[in-house]
Amino acid sequence: MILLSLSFLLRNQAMDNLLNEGLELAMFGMGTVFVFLALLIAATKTMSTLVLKFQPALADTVAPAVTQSNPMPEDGQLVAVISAAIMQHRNKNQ
Amino acid sequence: MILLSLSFLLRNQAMDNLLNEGLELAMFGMGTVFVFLALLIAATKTMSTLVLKFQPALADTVAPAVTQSNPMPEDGQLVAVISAAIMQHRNKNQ
Amino acid sequence: MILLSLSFLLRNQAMDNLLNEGLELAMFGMGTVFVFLALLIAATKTMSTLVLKFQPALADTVAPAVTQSNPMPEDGQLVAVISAAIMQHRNKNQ
Amino acid sequence: MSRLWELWQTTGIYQITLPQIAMIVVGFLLLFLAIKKGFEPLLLIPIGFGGIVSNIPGVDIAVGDGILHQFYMMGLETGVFPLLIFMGVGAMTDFGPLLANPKTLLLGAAAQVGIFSTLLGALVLTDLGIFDFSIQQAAAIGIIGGADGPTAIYVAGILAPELLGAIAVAAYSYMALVPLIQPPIMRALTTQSEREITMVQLRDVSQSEKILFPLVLLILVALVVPGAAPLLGMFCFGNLMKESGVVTRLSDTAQNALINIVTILLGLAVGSKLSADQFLVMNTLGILMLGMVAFSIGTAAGVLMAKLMNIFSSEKINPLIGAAGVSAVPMAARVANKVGMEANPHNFLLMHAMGPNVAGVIGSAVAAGVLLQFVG
Amino acid sequence: MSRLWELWQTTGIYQITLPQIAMIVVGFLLLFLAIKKGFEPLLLIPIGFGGIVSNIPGVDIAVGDGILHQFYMMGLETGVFPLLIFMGVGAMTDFGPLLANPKTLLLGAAAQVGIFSTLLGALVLTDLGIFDFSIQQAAAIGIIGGADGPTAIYVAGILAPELLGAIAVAAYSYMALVPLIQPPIMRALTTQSEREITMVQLRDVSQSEKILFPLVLLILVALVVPGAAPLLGMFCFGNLMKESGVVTRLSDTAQNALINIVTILLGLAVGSKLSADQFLVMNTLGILMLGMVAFSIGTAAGVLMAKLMNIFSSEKINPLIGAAGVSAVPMAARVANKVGMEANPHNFLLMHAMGPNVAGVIGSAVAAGVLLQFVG
Amino acid sequence: MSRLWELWQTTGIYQITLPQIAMIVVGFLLLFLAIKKGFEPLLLIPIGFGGIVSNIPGVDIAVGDGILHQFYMMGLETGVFPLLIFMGVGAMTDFGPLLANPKTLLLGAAAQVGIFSTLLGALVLTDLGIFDFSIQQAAAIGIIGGADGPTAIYVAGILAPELLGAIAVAAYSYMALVPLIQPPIMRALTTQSEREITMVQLRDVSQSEKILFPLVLLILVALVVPGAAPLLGMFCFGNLMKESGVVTRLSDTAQNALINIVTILLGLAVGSKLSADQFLVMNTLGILMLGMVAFSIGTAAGVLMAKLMNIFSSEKINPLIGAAGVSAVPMAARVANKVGMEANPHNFLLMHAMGPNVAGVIGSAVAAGVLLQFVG
Ligand code: NA
Ligand code: NA
Ligand code: NA
Repeated sequence: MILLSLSFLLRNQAMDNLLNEGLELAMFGMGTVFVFLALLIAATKTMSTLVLKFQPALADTVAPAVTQSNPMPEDGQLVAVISAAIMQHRNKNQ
Repeated sequence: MILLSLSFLLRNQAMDNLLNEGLELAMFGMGTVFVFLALLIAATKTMSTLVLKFQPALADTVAPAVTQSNPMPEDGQLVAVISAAIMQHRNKNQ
Repeated sequence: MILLSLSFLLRNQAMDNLLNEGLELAMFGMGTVFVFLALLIAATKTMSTLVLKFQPALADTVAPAVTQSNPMPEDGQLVAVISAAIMQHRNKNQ
Repeated sequence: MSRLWELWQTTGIYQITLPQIAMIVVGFLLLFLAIKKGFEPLLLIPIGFGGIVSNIPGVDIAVGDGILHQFYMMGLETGVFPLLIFMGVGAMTDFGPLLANPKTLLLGAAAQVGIFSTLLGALVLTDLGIFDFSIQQAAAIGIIGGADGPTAIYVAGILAPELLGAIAVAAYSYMALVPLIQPPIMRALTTQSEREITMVQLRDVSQSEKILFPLVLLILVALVVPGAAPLLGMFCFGNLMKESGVVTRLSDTAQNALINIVTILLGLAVGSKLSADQFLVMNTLGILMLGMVAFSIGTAAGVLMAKLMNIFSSEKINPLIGAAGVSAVPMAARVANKVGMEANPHNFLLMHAMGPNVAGVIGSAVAAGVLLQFVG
Repeated sequence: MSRLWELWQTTGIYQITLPQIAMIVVGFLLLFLAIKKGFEPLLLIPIGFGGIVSNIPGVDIAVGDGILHQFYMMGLETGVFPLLIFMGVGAMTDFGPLLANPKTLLLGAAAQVGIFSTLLGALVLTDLGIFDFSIQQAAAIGIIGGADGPTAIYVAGILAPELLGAIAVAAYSYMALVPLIQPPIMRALTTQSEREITMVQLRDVSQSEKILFPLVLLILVALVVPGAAPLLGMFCFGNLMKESGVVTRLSDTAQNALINIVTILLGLAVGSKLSADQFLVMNTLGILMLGMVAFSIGTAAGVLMAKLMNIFSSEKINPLIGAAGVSAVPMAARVANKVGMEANPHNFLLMHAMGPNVAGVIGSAVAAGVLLQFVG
Repeated sequence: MSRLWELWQTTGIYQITLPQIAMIVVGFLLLFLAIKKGFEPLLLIPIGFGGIVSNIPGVDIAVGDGILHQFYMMGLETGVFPLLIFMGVGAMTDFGPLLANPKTLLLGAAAQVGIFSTLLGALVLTDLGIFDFSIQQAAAIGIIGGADGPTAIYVAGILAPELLGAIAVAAYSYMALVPLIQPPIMRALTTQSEREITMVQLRDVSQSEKILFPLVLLILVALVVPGAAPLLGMFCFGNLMKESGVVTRLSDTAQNALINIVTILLGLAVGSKLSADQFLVMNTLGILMLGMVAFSIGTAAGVLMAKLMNIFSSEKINPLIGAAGVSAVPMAARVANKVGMEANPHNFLLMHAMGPNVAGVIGSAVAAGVLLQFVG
């Protein structure tokens, strides 16, 4: 009898642990969802503000560039960025 | 010499077994095909008769229901059927 | 010191082997590409000549044959070719 | 004669069991709901049909080398199918209304309360000894409240594959029932004057913003909830293909041939989880119950969040669009619009509701990421 | 110089063997028949081309990590490709004519006599020591008489993968030859007055009947021949998608993008079985012979069954449509129509022949199910 | 609090490393180039996006069970994706201009000098101790000079999978840069009068020749370079489907749904090779440099070959079309046309340049076959 009620207590403890874990998960989960979406609001607003600010400049360039008037600088950019990254990575690992 | 003709006989027996097996398979096979398609005729005729009988009722409902006038009862149905099935299954397994 | 320069020499030899292998590969590779495409020129020209020669005959038959006026001979052809091939293969393997 | 007896033993009539008959009836019911009542037919026809063939006795279809089991191993065990569908959904999604009114993202957050309270509910029922759910299973059940099919299937496939059939059936059934589940809750939690609130017309959103949004979202996912990166990554990828305007042929394929092929295979694969021995368990009842609770709480939370926001903001939101935060795109947005028009026939809320509606997709994918990260 | 010698040894000219040359010629012949003569080009172009590349020496294409072997392992070893094609065929099939005159199902049953008598023929040839076929191989050869490509490939893939190449080539070649094989048999077994029989116009069939038919068929399969459930299950699923009318996008994809992709891959995979060492064996000759016999007997049995039915029924059937029971959709139905119009230029049998034609698909799938159940 | 700390540790902000940030920037740059500058967007959008998600910390996307790693194992490890794309490209290719002027095939041969001299260059840099490339790696780098995406990916996937990311990025970037790389070289190596050469109009090519050409090509591959059979086999198969005219539905699918699906998956799979630890190595710099050299030498060799041919032939070739021999279809042909029109505004070289352009595809596939045969 004592053993039985003890095992029942233990079971409840395990259960309570499960519930506690669930509560924690729910709190962290809802927290993350809200924090994430709040950050997304901020980021989206910032993005929109920046876009609208540079809209005149962007408006015509964003359209898919069928003509490649002067892409070289950008590729220079690509190679430069990759090179810089590799150098940095290398220096760090030495 | 005797051994050779014996082995020939045995071989023929094995072969005849294969032929017998084939014959049996062919008979059962054709039988099943005919029985199946005969049953399908009966089932199809029954289905068509029932449909044509309830045609006025069905004619307008069979068209894909874009409006979901009152689907709730059916979902009740779904939950009810699933619940009943689970209960039965459980009782059986106990 | 001697060991070091020796190992340097050995390294260079291994390297030179790599370079030699690369040179060989490059030569064989370019050779194959040129030989292949030269053969392709010859084959293409021959093919075109033959086609243009039989063009009147081919012109109307090449169009996807919607009507199968008399395909039987060709199937006879198929069975004949496969049969001949199998026979030859068998004789060879005996 | 003995051969005839053997032949008879190979028939389904001889081998079929009652549970199998019951599941075949369930399969037909799903087909009936899909075809006659228009319940999410794109998914419920393959699922229902897959469920029927999975319960045919004497032939391996849902197990071993069976074709549906192969589809399952190929696409659900690996997560490939739901992720490809999410990519296609991304390529179909227009973030315009959301970008025009980003604060509606909070409504998409609030509606996820349904996910986590259902998770807790499942654990409480386990605590009470009524059902027996592990925390992984509870999480997979909770995600039904996300009202998003591929998210639910993806999460269930990882956390609780043994419940996949019931969870998918519950998710799609309740998504189809949104027009019935939501309106009473929406009316109960709002006053007539709240439902009559008209909202200012949404501003036009530039192409640049639409191109940049999936990238902004992606960065935020990478920085904050990496666990949501597979789901939201594929979603953003689909959306970027669409909005970039330079890969129309890829975007079209993602929205048509590819998503259709995957939908067929995914539906059949889910159907393979409707075999009697996996589906006809007490837990299935719990899932059906909890799924309904999840939808209801999510709806309520969305509406209440909108009311809360109205306290702090001068630009009023019609709280009905909060209900659209559960996702169930685009059904929930249409429901918000319909209930709104009952209160004020000139109040078109559809576009306003599309913002929280797609926010709800993001919200539940984030919630899924958290769950996968912590109990996966 | 020794390097040049090595280089020379890598060329195909150095490595190629006579049997490989022979098989490449066979591949070109298949392409010729497909392109110039219109012989089932959808399958024979991929099969023929696959056959050619599979016999290129010195490179693994049809074995090991070779691309065609990968396609084979992916789709034929697993049965996935033929089943997906069967789904697409189901989505293309109209059961209307069959539903209008269900007794023509018996014609589709009779034509399967070709399958089983060919099976017996293969065993008799083995008994006589002319060829050497196991019962599995005999069954796979018999199924050629089903005149249904995916069924033949599915069955051969399970029962006798080593014969798959020859069986597929025979099945598609003879299906293309139906306009030549059938008419003499049809004319020999019917009188002029029988060929002149006109049939009453078919009644209209309601949408409900068309939706319910694949489900009725599925239940019957489940109850009677579970072994046919993979084939007929996918077939019914495709047909239900089409007839339900609520998943047009899935049905369209099943009929187009999906079936086309699978056809390409399946054809190439079958082609990988045309490598010289597998194809150039005596058994291939036996298969080509027996396949022709199977088609002929199936045709005859269909015609005779129609005549038998006319003895017992007052509503006369034109026995020519019995020949359509071998399936070979829609070629055999067109042949029945053409031969009928020779006898009576005003007698349009096409729609009447479509009934037995699709019945033949069901019949041979049932026969396939029986064979898989008993010798699989 | 300790739980909050754990939560914080799961975020990307906590886990991200500088190299990962660098690679995410590279990914965004690829997206920028693809979307804003029109750089091969069909490939660079999936590759760039895949590169970004592959560098998200704390979640397996590009390794283990991650979705992109699954795509990689499914399609690049096996070679299936580039081969299916090659089939689709074959179905899009018109060999008409080549058949009208077959000697332009030599220009496609000459341009492959870029491949082999780059291979040597990589080995020389290794010899000098500047980089460290094996002969397999050198061969895979050389193939960038083939200016053909699927060929480069197929070869790199077999010979040097660890370099696949850098090689694919280099190949597609430089293909997009063809309008900038080629003109200065073309102008430097030709005189004004050479650039003004007008060419006689191409003859019409019959359907029969177009059907037979892929078969002639296939036989030659089988006899001479079996190692090129997988690539050129699939290419010829696609072309035959198109030209045969009897399998339009298969050809259409190969050119649309199938190639689009595979392009999406292949791009993402390549992106999985852009993870920081694999991409941010010195060798990547070498690859970017050598790739540029390969394109330049290939262009020069094509132009010089055309000038050489003019010495021996009376029918003059405009040497500008020699530059189109690098492939980069159809960009290089357009560049030849544009530079030609600068010299003579009435000189339309486009169709003349299409011959060497598609010849370049064949040439680099042959070169790939040789490399696979000897160092694979
Ligand atoms: Na949601
Ligand atoms: Na048949
Ligand atoms: Na090239």
